[in-house]
Amino acid sequence: MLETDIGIKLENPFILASGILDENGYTVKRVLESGAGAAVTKSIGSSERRGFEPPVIYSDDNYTINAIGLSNPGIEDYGNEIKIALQAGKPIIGSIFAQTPEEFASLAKKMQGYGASAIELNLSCPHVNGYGMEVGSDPELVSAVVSEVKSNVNIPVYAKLSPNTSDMIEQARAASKCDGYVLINTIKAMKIDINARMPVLSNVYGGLSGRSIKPVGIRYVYEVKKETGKNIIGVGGINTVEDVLEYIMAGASAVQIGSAISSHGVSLFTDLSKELKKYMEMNSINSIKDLVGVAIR
Amino acid sequence: MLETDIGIKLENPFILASGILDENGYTVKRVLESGAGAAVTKSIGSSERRGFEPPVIYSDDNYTINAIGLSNPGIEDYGNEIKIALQAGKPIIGSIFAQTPEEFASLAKKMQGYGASAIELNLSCPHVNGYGMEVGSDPELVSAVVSEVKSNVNIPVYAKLSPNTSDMIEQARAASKCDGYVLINTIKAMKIDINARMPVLSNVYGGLSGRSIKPVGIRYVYEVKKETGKNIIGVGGINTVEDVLEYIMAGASAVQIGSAISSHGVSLFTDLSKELKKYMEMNSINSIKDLVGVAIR
Amino acid sequence: MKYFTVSENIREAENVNTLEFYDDIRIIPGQFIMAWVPGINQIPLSFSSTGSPKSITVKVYGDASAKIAGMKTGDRIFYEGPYGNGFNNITGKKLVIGAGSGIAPLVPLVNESTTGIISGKTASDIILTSKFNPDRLIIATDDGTAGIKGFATEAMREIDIESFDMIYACGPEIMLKAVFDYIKGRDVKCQFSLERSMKCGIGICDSCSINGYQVCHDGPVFTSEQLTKMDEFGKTKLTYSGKRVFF
Amino acid sequence: MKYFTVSENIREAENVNTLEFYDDIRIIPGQFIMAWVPGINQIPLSFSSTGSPKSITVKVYGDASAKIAGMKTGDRIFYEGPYGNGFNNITGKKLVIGAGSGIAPLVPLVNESTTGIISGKTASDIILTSKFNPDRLIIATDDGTAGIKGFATEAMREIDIESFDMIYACGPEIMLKAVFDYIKGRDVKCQFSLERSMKCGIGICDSCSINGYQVCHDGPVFTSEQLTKMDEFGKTKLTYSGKRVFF
Ligand SMILES: Cc1cc2nc3c(=O)[nH]c(=O)nc-3n(C[C@H](O)[C@H](O)[C@H](O)COP(=O)(O)OP(=O)(O)OC[C@H]3O[C@@H](n4cnc5c(N)ncnc54)[C@H](O)[C@@H]3O)c2cc1C
Ligand SMILES: Cc1cc2nc3c(=O)[nH]c(=O)nc-3n(C[C@H](O)[C@H](O)[C@H](O)COP(=O)(O)OP(=O)(O)OC[C@H]3O[C@@H](n4cnc5c(N)ncnc54)[C@H](O)[C@@H]3O)c2cc1C
Ligand SMILES: Cc1cc2nc3c(=O)[nH]c(=O)nc-3n(C[C@H](O)[C@H](O)[C@H](O)COP(=O)(O)O)c2cc1C
Ligand SMILES: Cc1cc2nc3c(=O)[nH]c(=O)nc-3n(C[C@H](O)[C@H](O)[C@H](O)COP(=O)(O)O)c2cc1C
Ligand code: FES
Ligand code: FES
Repeated sequence: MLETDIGIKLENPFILASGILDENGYTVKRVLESGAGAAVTKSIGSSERRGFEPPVIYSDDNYTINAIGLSNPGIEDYGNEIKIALQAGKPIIGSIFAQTPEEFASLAKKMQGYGASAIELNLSCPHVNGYGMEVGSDPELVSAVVSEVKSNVNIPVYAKLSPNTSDMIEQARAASKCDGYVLINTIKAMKIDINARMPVLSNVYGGLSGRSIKPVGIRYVYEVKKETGKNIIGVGGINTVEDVLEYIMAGASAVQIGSAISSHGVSLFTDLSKELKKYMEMNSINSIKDLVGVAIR
Repeated sequence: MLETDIGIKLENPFILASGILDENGYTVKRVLESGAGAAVTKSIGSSERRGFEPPVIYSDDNYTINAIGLSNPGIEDYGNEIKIALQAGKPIIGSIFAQTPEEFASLAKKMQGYGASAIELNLSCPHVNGYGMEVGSDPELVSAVVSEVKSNVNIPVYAKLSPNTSDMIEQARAASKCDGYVLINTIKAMKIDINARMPVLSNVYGGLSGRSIKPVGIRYVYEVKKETGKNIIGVGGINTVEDVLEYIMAGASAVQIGSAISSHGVSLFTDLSKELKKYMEMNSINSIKDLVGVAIR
Repeated sequence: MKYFTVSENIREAENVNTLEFYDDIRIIPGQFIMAWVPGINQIPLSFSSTGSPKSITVKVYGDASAKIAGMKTGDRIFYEGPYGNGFNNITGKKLVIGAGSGIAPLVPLVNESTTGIISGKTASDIILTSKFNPDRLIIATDDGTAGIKGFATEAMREIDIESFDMIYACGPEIMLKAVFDYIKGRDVKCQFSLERSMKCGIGICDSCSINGYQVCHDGPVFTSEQLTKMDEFGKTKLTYSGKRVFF
Repeated sequence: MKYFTVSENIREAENVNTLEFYDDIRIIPGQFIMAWVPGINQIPLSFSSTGSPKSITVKVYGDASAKIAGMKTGDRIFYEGPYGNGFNNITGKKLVIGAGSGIAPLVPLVNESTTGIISGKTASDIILTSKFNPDRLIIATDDGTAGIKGFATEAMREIDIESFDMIYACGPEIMLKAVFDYIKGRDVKCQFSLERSMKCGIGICDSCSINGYQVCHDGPVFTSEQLTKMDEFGKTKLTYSGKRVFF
């Protein structure tokens, strides 16, 4: 009863979000074996990137701010990690970042070759210059990236959009050739330590995630679902089954979970599956589909 | 030692934020008498507005989402409220909203006539169509509004900008003729009730404030201070003296407090003054000015 | 939002219903909830019972109250709260004075020895009489269709109000002002529960304020000493837009 | 961020310093902090004393460790944590084996009856010897400049390791792997504290992982049973970029 379909079939709607416990194939495998329905990889680029120096993360009870800096081993090396991760027998969604449509397409083809079930285009990392926010806020570029990737692979392509925008609908329209939207990436933010009198993150700015951003994520999922009707994968601040239901009722067909893993551990996936099942039984709901977008007016 | 100067002199840097306990002159008077250094009025328009039907507010421990809908008695009636509020003998900052430069200027002149010490231009309410976000995301309109208001009053004019943007610096540049920036207004967001399967707010969308938005507010204050060097009034999620210091070190010369009043009550102003004084004594700091922007790299 | 699940709907009068529910939330008499009727409105409602079952008693004025008044067993009353300070419930001799649906929040204060005054425009406005010792209940209606003819203050003349340890009053502000003026100069303590238009319930929107105090947060219960210092009491209030108007 | 205020800086050896501080935070031996050196880096450091005063003992490798090693009384060590599971400290007979600065987190486990093996490349790497009963301490150096010549496993041959109720080991993963291989097949329990490169400390960045487990969160202490199932142990790890490399 927890199955859902976002262009790929999932045994449950809980997906590991990009950038959290998904750089190492063994870790992805473990998360999938711990109950996630699918996993998105760390965003992978054309070549190796070390990322920023620590501190790359600051977090408190309600939020996490990160500026990892798109560290990744590069697409060539990443095939081996996916190979390990695929041993779990569940879908892997390959997240990629790049600067040009051609670079995106070449990464996507490699991901497909490695056995990824779908591609997630990271159009929205808020803290690395030249990627993410810059790409995401140029509608023509977004549109070209999606077209180019779509014509080079035959697996579903999701566009992960930036909440750091004055017009999400414009972004979504530009990406309309994709098979679904992933909403939302982190919100640009920062933390200053008043004793050190310094920004905590070595990169100064980072991306806000966790509980604090849920109301913003819900709003974007609702707004984009209402405007486009397309498949949406909701992400941002999910900790409890109530959060999951809120995203689904706002229009999400599946959800991703990131920051919450730090406090709840990887068992969160199984726990959420159990609780969602209980909720559906108690409310006589047969399929998640019957809940998708029910709150939209 | 708590005095600060943002074009107007304040006996302490704690200002009541617009929209919270400031529609009624008696309430503003009480807040000022309870220790606020100044108060911003509710945003006032040209004519009476009822605002949206309740629910207009949803809040939990970490945030508040509001869609009051710019309810206000209209500028003609508001003179009487300011008259009552001025009995506290402290500066009143008149917040105004409108659609055209001329309308803004006419409201500003009235506010000045009523005895306001400064004007705050609300260029950023995220949930009322035709105001706020629409005004704020049009740089030419912002620029025209600020010019027109500046040439019609001789008191300081602050521009309150929207965080619902992909480019805050562009907004700030457009408003560069103002005497200071107020950062930030609320972030567009929403809450769905999973039992009612409905958005909670009658307006569906609202503005997020409170603890959750502090990292975003800090980021904008830092970024705009660094880029422009102008006076900044920081607002968003302030609850403790640590939050205040974080805003000041990011570049704020004074701060506004809104949502926190709901949990702490109006005594929050006096408490913060005491604690800030203690901090300054312990760290041998004579003037808040010595802390403004110290974290900027 | 939280919700209560209605266990029973009891008809009190034409257009007045009591909704009962079981819930172990702790309520001080006089506290209220902001009851949300999805798609319609959110309105303040007090508790007419704070024990088990708990209850609210609602009079139909408009769409939101009508919807709640019509709820059936199993329906959910969505709400935020409880909000407000509530009454200081003393152990001595009490007089409660309620006008219209204003009698509802007073019921939890009533015991065998409590005297009640219930007033209303006309006979059908007089509700919850069964909660009182019949020997200690005075009814007053504007049109004389039940009890004595006249306002609540008319009924107060019938008894020695200085013999009470505490007077509790709830109803429209005009009525409260009349009670306030009546007891002025007399040696008696009084707690008034005010009704002003409320939007947020949490003390930030300023729509319910009286002389700078928020009825939702600092009230709804104020003592006579507090009200003495409030020159807005019974005189001016703000409308939904924030416009100051006279009562 | 939180911070400790240094009460004393004790020089242990060339390039090794112990920073003492008073703080009533509760620490399990083996737990660590992510110490932030503003403007430079943030690095994992364990506690070399968990009592009063508490302390960390730091060996200078690069800028961050150098800055901390040079701190003076009154300086602040900014940190997040404590993180990790820590050792299960038993009451029986213990053997602790530390290589280089890896001896630091083992010190809080040491008592009169504990046997210690301290190994290092050369004599100046051998630190914290004073914390041990001299009769129960074996020193080993790669170059033979102090104690016996050879690795820690060389020293292990000198004693009956099956006579211990628990062995605790900390040091570079290669050394731990050697200890692990040495005890394999012997009837002895062992807890290993691993060092992998760490960026977050809270189990989300995946930089410290070993076979899907996060050293910062599920570790740093793993038992021999757990490590038996980890084929990455002593073989492969990820670099800062996430690239898989062989040790
Ligand atoms: C702290 C507090 C506690 C309250 N507790 C209760 C309670 O326990 N039971 C209860 O029945 N009511 C109570 N009320 C009053 C109740 O909130 C209103 O009656 C309700 O808001 C009406 O909402 P509506 O949407 O149904 O009517 P609306 O559509 O808002 O109003 C319809 C018409 O009725 C008029 N009207 C509305 N309310 C009143 C009123 N109270 N008196 C006179 N005219 C009115 C309006 O002006 C309008 O003309 C309380 C109010 C407050 C402030
Ligand atoms: C859980 C845990 C606990 C730790 N506890 C302690 C402790 O209590 N005391 C302590 O001194 N260290 C401890 N370390 C190691 C310590 O974190 C590193 O030495 C430190 O990160 C070095 O940082 P740096 O910026 O000074 O040097 P860097 O600039 O990072 O390194 C400079 C050079 O030294 C090399 N290097 C760095 N660290 C090591 C190392 N540990 N072994 C071998 N070569 C290295 C680097 O590869 C580089 O070539 C611990 C590590 C972990 C994972
Ligand atoms: C440490 C960290 C690293 C992240 N790295 C990436 C990334 O590489 N690519 C990406 O698209 N999103 C990245 N994100 C964003 C998450 O995928 C997710 O959109 C965001 O954290 C909101 O979800 P959450 O609140 O559940 O964490 C990262 C988030 C965190 C906390
Ligand atoms: C109930 C409510 C009403 C508000 N009304 C206004 C308004 O009329 N004009 C305005 O500029 N900002 C308004 N705001 C925004 C606040 O002034 C402030 O920018 C925001 O709440 C962030 O500060 P906080 O986290 O301290 O509440 C309102 C906020 C709230 C919570
Ligand atoms: S109802 Fe909003 S302040 Fe009282
Ligand atoms: S250091 Fe980030 S997961 Fe361990």
